[in-house]
Amino acid sequence: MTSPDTPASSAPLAAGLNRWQLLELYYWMRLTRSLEERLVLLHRQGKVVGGLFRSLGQEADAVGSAYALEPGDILSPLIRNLGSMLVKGATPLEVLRQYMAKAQSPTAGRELNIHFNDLERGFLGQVSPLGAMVPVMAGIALHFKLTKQPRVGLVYVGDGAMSTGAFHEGINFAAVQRLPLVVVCENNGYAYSTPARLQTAAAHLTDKAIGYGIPGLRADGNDVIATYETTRVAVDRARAGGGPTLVELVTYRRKGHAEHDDQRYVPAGEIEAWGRNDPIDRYRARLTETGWACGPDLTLTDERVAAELDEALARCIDEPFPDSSTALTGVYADPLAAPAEWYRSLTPRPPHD
Amino acid sequence: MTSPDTPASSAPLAAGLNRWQLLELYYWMRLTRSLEERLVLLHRQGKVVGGLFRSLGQEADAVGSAYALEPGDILSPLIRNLGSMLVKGATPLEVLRQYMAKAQSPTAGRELNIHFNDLERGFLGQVSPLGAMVPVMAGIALHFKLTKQPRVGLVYVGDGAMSTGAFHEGINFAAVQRLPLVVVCENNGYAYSTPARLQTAAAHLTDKAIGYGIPGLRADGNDVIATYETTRVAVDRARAGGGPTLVELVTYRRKGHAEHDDQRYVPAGEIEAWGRNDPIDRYRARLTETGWACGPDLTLTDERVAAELDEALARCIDEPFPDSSTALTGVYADPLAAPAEWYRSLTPRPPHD
Amino acid sequence: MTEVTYLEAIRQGIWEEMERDPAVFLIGEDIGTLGGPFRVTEGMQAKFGAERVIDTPVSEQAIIGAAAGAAHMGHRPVCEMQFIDFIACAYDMLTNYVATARYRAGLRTPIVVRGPSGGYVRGGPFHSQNPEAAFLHTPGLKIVCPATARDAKGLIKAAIRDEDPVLFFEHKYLYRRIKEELPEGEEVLTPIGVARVAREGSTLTIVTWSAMVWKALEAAEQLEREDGIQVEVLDLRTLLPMDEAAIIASVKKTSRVLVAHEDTRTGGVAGEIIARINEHCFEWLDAPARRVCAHDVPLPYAPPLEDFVLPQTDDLVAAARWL
Amino acid sequence: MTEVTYLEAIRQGIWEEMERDPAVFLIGEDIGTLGGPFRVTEGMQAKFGAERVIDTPVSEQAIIGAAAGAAHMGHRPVCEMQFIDFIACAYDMLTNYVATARYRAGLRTPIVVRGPSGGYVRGGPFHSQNPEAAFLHTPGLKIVCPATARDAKGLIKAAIRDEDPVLFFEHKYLYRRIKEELPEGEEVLTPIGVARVAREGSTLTIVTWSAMVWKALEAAEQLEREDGIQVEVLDLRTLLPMDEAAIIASVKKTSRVLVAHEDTRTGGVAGEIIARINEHCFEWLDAPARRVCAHDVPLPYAPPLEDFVLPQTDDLVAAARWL
Ligand SMILES: Cc1ncc(C[n+]2csc(CCOP(=O)(O)OP(=O)(O)O)c2C)c(N)n1
Ligand SMILES: Cc1ncc(C[n+]2csc(CCOP(=O)(O)OP(=O)(O)O)c2C)c(N)n1
Ligand SMILES: [Mg+2]
Ligand SMILES: [Mg+2]
Repeated sequence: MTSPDTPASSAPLAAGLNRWQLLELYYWMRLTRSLEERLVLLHRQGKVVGGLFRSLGQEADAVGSAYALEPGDILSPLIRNLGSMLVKGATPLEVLRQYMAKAQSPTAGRELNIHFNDLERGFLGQVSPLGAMVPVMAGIALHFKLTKQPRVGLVYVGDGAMSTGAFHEGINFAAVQRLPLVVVCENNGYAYSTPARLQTAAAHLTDKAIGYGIPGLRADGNDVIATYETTRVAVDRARAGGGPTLVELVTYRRKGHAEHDDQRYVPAGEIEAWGRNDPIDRYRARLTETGWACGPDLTLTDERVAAELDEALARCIDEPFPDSSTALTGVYADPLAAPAEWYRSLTPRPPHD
Repeated sequence: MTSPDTPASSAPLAAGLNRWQLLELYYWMRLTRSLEERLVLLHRQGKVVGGLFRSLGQEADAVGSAYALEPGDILSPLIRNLGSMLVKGATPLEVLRQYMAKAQSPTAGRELNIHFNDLERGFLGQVSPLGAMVPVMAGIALHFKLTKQPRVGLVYVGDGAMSTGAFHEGINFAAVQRLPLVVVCENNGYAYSTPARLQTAAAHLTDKAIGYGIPGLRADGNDVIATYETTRVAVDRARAGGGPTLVELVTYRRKGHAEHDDQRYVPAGEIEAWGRNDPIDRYRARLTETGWACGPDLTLTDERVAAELDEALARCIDEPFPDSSTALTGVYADPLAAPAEWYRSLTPRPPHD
Repeated sequence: MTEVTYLEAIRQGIWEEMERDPAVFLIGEDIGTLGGPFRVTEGMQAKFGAERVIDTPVSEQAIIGAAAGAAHMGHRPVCEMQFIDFIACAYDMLTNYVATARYRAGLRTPIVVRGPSGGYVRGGPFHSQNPEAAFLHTPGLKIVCPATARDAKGLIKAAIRDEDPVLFFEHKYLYRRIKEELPEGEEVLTPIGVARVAREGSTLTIVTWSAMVWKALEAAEQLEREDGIQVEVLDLRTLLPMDEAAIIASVKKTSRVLVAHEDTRTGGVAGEIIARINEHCFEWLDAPARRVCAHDVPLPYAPPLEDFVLPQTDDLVAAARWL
Repeated sequence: MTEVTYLEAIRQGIWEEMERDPAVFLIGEDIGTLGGPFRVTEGMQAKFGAERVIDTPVSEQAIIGAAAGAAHMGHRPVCEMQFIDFIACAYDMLTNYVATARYRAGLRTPIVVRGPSGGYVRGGPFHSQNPEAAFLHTPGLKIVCPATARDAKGLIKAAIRDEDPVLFFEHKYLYRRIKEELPEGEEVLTPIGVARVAREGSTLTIVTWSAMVWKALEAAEQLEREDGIQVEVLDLRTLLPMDEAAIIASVKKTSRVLVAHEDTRTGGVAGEIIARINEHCFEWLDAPARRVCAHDVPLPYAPPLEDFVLPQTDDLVAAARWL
């Protein structure tokens, strides 16, 4: 953000964050939500090639947890972690291009939504098979340990992903090796249509930490400050050589698993109830009540977000899809491209007699 | 065992077990050890086709836990659960034939050691990939639940097998479904050469139960009575609809992973120390001190075991391997056999010019 | 007779078997109240109860392992993989446990593992796969890939009744795109292991299955229209066991053959088919059998890329003309 | 020059790369103090420390996943599967994550996954497998199967230096049974993707790899002795990428070809090879290319059963005479 970090604004006000940082948290949440709202429109217009996944109501857990990382740290998101990606430097332009499968997208149109990465900026996009990123991020944390760098890895799992064998093997290995890895579970109540009680019999997801011999922490995932503070404890411990922590952020998935999901399986009133616990509304109120920010700050931020999205969208909306000629490159370092199939380069023969 | 269950001997003396049952426990442990000792000789003579796996020092945990099951219950062993198999009705003759790959072996020479099953008697032999039997036994427990039968499944895992994704997925599913499944972990200190501390950071393996929201119980695996009693609690709970329990039996693997393993990785003195904690010696002493059994009972039992093994060995030692003609049958119900490859039925042509 | 989609046909088949045989139950992720992402099991939990339509944690190994255990005891579980791509997570369970159970231990394991497979739907690399080739070399498994609504129903019913484990690969592109009149009263059953001549022809055979059958039929019509040649389209329907006799018969008739599939070429199922053609009717071939398959890359997301990587009707036409 | 076994050659290759490049580390079960069940990593933890020779829990997905993550950051991990059969447990990680990483996300993933494969050792169904065919249709992976001590060393070194993930299938039957003189000073490196003519011949080609190369050589000698025919033995060494040119050259020379492998026939790698021969030198063939592979069953334990199921030297001789 461009607002000058003046001495006045740099005195810590809460959770060791100064006025500027507290406002930045709002900015990231707002950016996340507004970007998704743009994507919804694009989806309706048929501009989003594949599915659209929302994190409505989860912006605080995504943003607050990622905000606890330092430059050089690396996170791996799940489908609801658009906010985490943005905090780590992924741009709305990149995200829009990914969803619309543009040639200029970070994966040149090969992969969907937030499945993209930049290890320099510090994010490693996930693959679809749930749980797989836990062993992989354990490997990145292993690299930090072997090279004695004070860097931390953070991997997101859902209440559903925790049931996978990959999650178990990855977090257990990280625990045994005391790797600098933070495992953040976003407990949003559902895995697609499956409620958490059909996912595990444990009273709390943090109970799983005990089984791996690591600390478990729980926070209100709709309170961005609490999310930040709690994750920060885990990040600091990891950086200090204290090994992995399992952080449970309790939140709620207010939209369907994907745009097409009608949420028929959700008990009446549940979504509305959580709507009254909206993380952005809550934080707005808190900012103004505490005087950490004033109305104009927020309006300015909202306008800035809108402007940035207008610009990003204007920039890419009419960009082309990738050219089909790019489809075969980069499976291996060598050879540079897979061969085109024989049937694509045929001079038709005369019809058979 | 044939000894008559007279009123005198049928009064419970310990753990609800009468004189006859207490002596039977000794019988099974002795049978397990003596059978393995025979197998060692056969292995040296080259009669054992594949590897030989010992449970020396673990006879109590195998026998005591299996003894807690009722007829109709089903267990799945690990490589150290020869004793459990015997308790469930597998015979020394079958085991000898399996190791020697005899035509008459339960798998007709297709599978090794205790990889064989009889669901009527109540055992399902394992496959080699560790952890795989946990989901499978969850399925057998699911069958008991769906058909409303008061039967219980029991599956053995080692301290190593608990690190597999299959273990995690299977026990978690059983916990969520409250299936009548008992998961017995034999904590024998090592997974091949890997000490338990490199397998998990948890203080106790029973801590893993917490993560699955199920009870965990621990017992001295070298005390056959304690093993029986503890497993019994879990079995009764499962039968009563209380769902799965994780039972940790603390013991020690005094021999190598397999016969060829020189145990170079074991700290000096450790094996000897555990040798002084031998489950059979301990139980012999206890039987006589408490007067549950007298010297002659034990001598008689030892002689009986020796005689049974002599007879079993005599019966199968000279049996043939299976005939190669049986190799292709039974991959599917239909067709009955895979075709013989073309190159097996050729009339050689004259040499090429 | 009513018109039913490919998806509805599968649903009907499962429904009928659930009604017919109490040993059948369904197990998978989100198959209950949701009815699965594509609604293949819609309404089944309401009708048959949560004990026979079991929503599981996200645990493919547990789904298939538990199904196997229950099957040993007499059940006939039908497992859903939410997308067939995730069957990879249970590869050990399927190949090492399930497939070998009868041979090594005489265990009955009548399970069905079904789910949406296939591309042409902008699903990207992890929601578009065709995993036939991953299991073709696993004795003990059967592999079924229906192309029509009738076969989708007939084969799912046959798969559920089969004594051995069956992988049932549905093509999500076909779910709602194809419709067919199916008889109300009489039972639709399609034998496993028997191919179907989808179109008679004399000049050339296209051996294929699943969604590619429709592209082959389009190509055949175009070739008849434009070149006046008669293309025979053989829909294998089952890949394991493979209907070798039907392949041989067609090749002996046409002497020219294309083997087409949607999966990548190298290591794909077409190699096996061509090896068999070569072994059994080498002398009948007027030209080498050729493959029309996807390019050897993961399947990309952007339309021009996916369309380029996957084989299209035009490719079949061009290949047929060249052959 | 000193004589080294196939196993010692692999060990030397790994050792030299560990010394040469600090980015290389080893990860797997029991590879430290034990040195692995076959002692391939014997003494390495003592020499290079527990940070570069990492004993893991029994977690194949974690081993390969963690290796991939470290590789993205610049490491070159070498993963051991205690027996290659257990690679099935990491099938998703390898095919969906590792293999696609470069294509979908531009990620470097230079890992090696190695372990003992193969039968003829009374290992039974789960300690005897040859998983080539399970990965051949996975673009992004490379597959290496050395037959000689020299290639075992040369290829493990090349695999460790390769920029992409390499599956390195060692044959446990060869570990201590074959020996070869290897130069002390100079470096042994075998390029990935290049086949080797193990024996020159003119009448017939046997295309094969790994332990089967030795059976092919035995058969070739017997056929020369008894029938006076010259059999060429082509050792592919790498299956993915496949040295098509070498196969074509040999087939064009001999016009007769057997493709032999130890894995089961249906869906095995031979199908792919025969399809390629068919595509590229159909006209040169005097007879259809035939396969000599294992029977389509899980591999049984008893010696007469294992010997019957697996292809033997006599089978190659009989097949060659018939062809
Ligand atoms: C191994 C695997 N199985 C199934 C799926 C299909 N799937 C995609 S998202 C999802 C639910 C994920 O729930 P959760 O982990 O709680 O994340 P959330 O969507 O709630 O953020 C499922 C089952 C998958 N992606 N991977
Ligand atoms: C999935 C898998 N990986 C590796 C192996 C190789 N292996 C066989 S036994 C063993 C150690 C098992 O240790 P534990 O589970 O503690 O059982 P114990 O031998 O101590 O009774 C290993 C790693 C295997 N069988 N399965
Ligand atoms: Mg969730
Ligand atoms: Mg152990």
